[in-house]
Amino acid sequence: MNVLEFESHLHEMEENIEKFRIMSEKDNIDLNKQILDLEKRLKTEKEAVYSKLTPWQTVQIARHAQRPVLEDYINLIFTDFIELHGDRRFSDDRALIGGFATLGDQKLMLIGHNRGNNVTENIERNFGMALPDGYRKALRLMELAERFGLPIVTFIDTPGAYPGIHAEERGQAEAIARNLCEMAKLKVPIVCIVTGEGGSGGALGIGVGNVILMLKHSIYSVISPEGCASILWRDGAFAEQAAESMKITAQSLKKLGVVDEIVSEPLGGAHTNPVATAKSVRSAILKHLRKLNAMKADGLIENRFEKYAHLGVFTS
Amino acid sequence: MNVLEFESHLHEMEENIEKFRIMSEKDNIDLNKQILDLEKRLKTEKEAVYSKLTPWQTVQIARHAQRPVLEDYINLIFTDFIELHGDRRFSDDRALIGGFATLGDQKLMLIGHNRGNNVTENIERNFGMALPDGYRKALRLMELAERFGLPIVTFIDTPGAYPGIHAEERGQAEAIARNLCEMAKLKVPIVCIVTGEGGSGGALGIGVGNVILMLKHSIYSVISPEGCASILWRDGAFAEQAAESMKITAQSLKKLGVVDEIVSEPLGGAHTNPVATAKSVRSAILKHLRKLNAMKADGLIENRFEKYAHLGVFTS
Amino acid sequence: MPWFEMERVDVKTKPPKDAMWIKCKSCKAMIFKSVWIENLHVCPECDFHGKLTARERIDFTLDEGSFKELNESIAPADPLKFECGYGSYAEKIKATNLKTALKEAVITGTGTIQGINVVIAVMDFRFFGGSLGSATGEKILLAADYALKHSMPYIVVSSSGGARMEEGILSLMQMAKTCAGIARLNVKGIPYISILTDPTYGGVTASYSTVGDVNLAEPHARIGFAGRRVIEQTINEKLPDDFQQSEYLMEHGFIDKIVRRTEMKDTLAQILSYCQPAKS
Amino acid sequence: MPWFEMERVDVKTKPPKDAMWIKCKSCKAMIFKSVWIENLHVCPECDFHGKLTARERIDFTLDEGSFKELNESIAPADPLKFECGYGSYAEKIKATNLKTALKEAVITGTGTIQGINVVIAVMDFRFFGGSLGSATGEKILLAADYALKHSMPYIVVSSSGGARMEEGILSLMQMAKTCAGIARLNVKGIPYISILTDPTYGGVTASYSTVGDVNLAEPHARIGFAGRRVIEQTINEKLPDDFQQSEYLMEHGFIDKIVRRTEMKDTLAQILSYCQPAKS
Ligand SMILES: [Zn+2]
Ligand SMILES: [Zn+2]
Repeated sequence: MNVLEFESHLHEMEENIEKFRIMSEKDNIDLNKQILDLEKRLKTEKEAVYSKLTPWQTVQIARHAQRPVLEDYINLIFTDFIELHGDRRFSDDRALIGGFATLGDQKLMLIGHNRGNNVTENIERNFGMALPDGYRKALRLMELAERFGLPIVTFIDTPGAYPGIHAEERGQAEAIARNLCEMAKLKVPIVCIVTGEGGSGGALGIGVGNVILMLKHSIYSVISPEGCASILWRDGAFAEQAAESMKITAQSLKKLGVVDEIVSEPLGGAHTNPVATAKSVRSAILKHLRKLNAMKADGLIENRFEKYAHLGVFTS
Repeated sequence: MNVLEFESHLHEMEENIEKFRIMSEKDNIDLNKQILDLEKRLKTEKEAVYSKLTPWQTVQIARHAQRPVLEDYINLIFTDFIELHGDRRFSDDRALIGGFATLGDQKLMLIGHNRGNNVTENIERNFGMALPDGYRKALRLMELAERFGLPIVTFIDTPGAYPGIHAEERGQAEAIARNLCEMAKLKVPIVCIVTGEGGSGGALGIGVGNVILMLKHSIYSVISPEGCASILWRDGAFAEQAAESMKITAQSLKKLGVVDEIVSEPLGGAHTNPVATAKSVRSAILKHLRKLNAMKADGLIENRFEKYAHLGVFTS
Repeated sequence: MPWFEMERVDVKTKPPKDAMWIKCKSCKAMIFKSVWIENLHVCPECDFHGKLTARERIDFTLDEGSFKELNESIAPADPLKFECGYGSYAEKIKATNLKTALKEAVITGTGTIQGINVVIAVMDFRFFGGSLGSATGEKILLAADYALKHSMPYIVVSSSGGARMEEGILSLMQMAKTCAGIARLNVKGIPYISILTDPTYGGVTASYSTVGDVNLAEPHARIGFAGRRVIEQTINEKLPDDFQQSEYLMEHGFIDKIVRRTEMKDTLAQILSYCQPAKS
Repeated sequence: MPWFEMERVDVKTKPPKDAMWIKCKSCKAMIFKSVWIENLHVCPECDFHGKLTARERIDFTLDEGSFKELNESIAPADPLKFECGYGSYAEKIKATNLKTALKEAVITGTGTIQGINVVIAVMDFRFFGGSLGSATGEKILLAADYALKHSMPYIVVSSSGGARMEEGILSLMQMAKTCAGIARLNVKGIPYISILTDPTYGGVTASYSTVGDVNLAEPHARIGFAGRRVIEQTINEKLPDDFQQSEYLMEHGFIDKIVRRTEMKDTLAQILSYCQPAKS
């Protein structure tokens, strides 16, 4: 398990507890009381750290190598996932996948970035950075869902849409823009959840919904803190400050009206307990789908339009 | 001007007339009577040849290097052509073009194969053999026409859709199939005209209409005569026979119900008088558009569906 | 759109009646005949998917005894009085009728898949290389219209060399005709699932078989627009082995899922549970 | 979606007031100032298209005196109380107001083009690199809604470095907001023409500017999703010179037509004669 810098003292405490355990077993000494005490202190300390995480610390949790990815959620809470491949134009993007899936007794179309669980997978999945083909596949699947009245659930977890030469050639910008237009018009409920890193247009390209959820320690921003720092501070080293200024945490985004509900994570972050995290995700999605299922097509479209029409702060 | 084999004796007669003319002028001899006589014989002979053209001779006329191409029609009868480029996905196919155009006082969307007027252009236009990108561009433009209530006119003139590796990769088959489905549903009038070679799926990919017109000496077939011969005779040299068997002339296709009207060509073929040919094309298209414009969207769709539902001969 | 070179494909799907063993065409393993048949003509050693007749496919795809054929009397005419290298089309139709006990290259009907009502059309490659003639197109459209009228999902299993040249332009028109039928299903939200099997080419890939709401394919099925030979002649080079195989098509975005034959029925039932005909 | 590197672009569009001659940035020819202005800042020697302010564009695009501004009072707030390397966003807004006499990066309004009523939005690169902030998005949406309500064609002229980072996620949301407005025009058959000028990048290409019914672009305009530098860093090689120019985008299928500035008004009138708002 990768240890984040700001958690190193927590990690040391955990290692000490483990040492005590081993000692007590090996030498047959009763250290239960000491261990319980240490565990209590660990918990208190952890709560202290996690109750006042800085945005930059949140960035690190959101990008944690062990943070659950779409595939984990598919395995943990969805039954019967049938992946549907291809954009019917050019390729099957592995960074952005989708298919029929069942959550509880709710049949739906599941679409999401899939950055993979290890380096090999990361590379195969291009770290969740999709090509235009991925966004076009997503749109095809959303239209399929619409045809058969299935609600759409999207999982957002990407550093951004891929900024490469083929992406430009095949119209990364157009592919995302087209999705923004078409998602506005879909006649079925759309629930989006940011589970890790919600990176800019690459996130938004599958992120127009009736309800936007966000895991507590995920982030969502218009540009990466590093990118923002290198432009507005002319030095990438100001990333921490940029993370602070840009207001990229779930808490800030809820206040700005961009996010409708924050989904809780276990103490220590989603990666410390994927099962519990997935359960929270499951019930949050199901709760909102139940409400949205009661709405008619026109109402869903109007609801979505009004939501976005009111986002933004300006003077007049 | 290229001379077709079966026309070589006509060509000789034309050359003789020309010689007489030069002689009469140079030597100041009155040969008017002789010239008039020769011209009369030429006309009679031409009529004889053209009144009983074989299918294989028609193939040669349809493929004549000087036969007018889309660009000629654009210059001769359309005013105000605004070419619209690109499929908004991958490329701008030069073999299949389209855009806003005006015919008489009729504003419309013009789409057609464009094989070019000389070898340089032929190569640039890939001899009118489109890639999937071309068919997807055509569909985009047809949907644009539908949005603004413009009728669609397609000019068909292709040896076939391009059979290459990139065409397969990008889904030549799917692109054509998608057009067949979508053209069936379009809410605006569609008039198609085969002006040269109507080659198989590559022709049909822009060839689903309410009215199908065909120039008198154009051809339209499921496979080239050469291709048919090489499969069903196991020898491409039987192309002439295949052309005969397959019934690929305008006259045959009208009998089979595939073509609604034959548009006349000047004696000697369209290439001998592009202006007159274009005029016939113009009035045929306008005549049918006037009728179709009076129909409502549902009626147009139903009319198109019924047309195709009844094509085919079988026993039951 | 060249017709698939049917003559190069071995259209026998059954072993000689007296043989006890079948030799797998791919891995050359000797398979006990009853195992081969029970395994739906899939090699247990290398997963090679052998040919099947339309009837055989219907048998394992639908619930037992549920199939009811539609329009079985529709059969080819010979509108062009077509004569070619092999003789006359009319004669060959008769000979093929006798040899295959088929009247056309497609069998259509209704049935159930794990209890779900469906309309199904299954092509048979033995009949003129599964080519798309007037009668083929008519049956495929009528089945689509039946699905439309009764709000039932429509499944088409393709296997075809492409257009039926012997019917000339009328064969080409079947592409537009069948697609018009599919378009009407799309508009009404009637599910349409296309299953592509080895080989599917030309006029069939350029019409109904590539525009499914969901496109499924069997492993290693050869699927393409133009035939390999035509492309090699055009580009003047050899093509890679996996060119035009279903895996290649999936990579390029045209196949939703590759499904092993032995899992096809379950997969169809699973997919159909998501694709409910929209209430009109 | 990196914000276009506005600092590298010379945002001055007018020559110093006392100069008689302008030096063309591209061919270095010396152009008489009055010729330069009369020619809409296009070099008569090499056809280089120089920068223009939004007002200048409105002047030559619409019929004289026909422009009526909409929502001119809408201006940026500072929802995040944003502070960064250059200081505070709030201060920079004030400074930019003074320098440019603009309240936002877009001017919207109504007018006529050869007598045809239109709604138009024109971006001005001088205001925060034409970046897409909350007020920008609001004005673009309100103009779209005006077009919808009055069944008038909508024209947007883009010139932008992308999102306005100083407004964080709210800037990103303007992409969805403006596209929702365009989607409503599409549904009702109201024509929407997008004109892309140098440079248009990031959040603006990834929203309203690439989804026109017709997408027009000026010659050699740089248009892209990611900035050149970001791509070069990603792929670790130099990009060709014409990469991301409008001609390149047209070749790749994303631009309908490249239109010289001096022909833009005629072209718009011509196109609008085909794109009539559908009667509802
Ligand atoms: Zn085997
Ligand atoms: Zn110059």
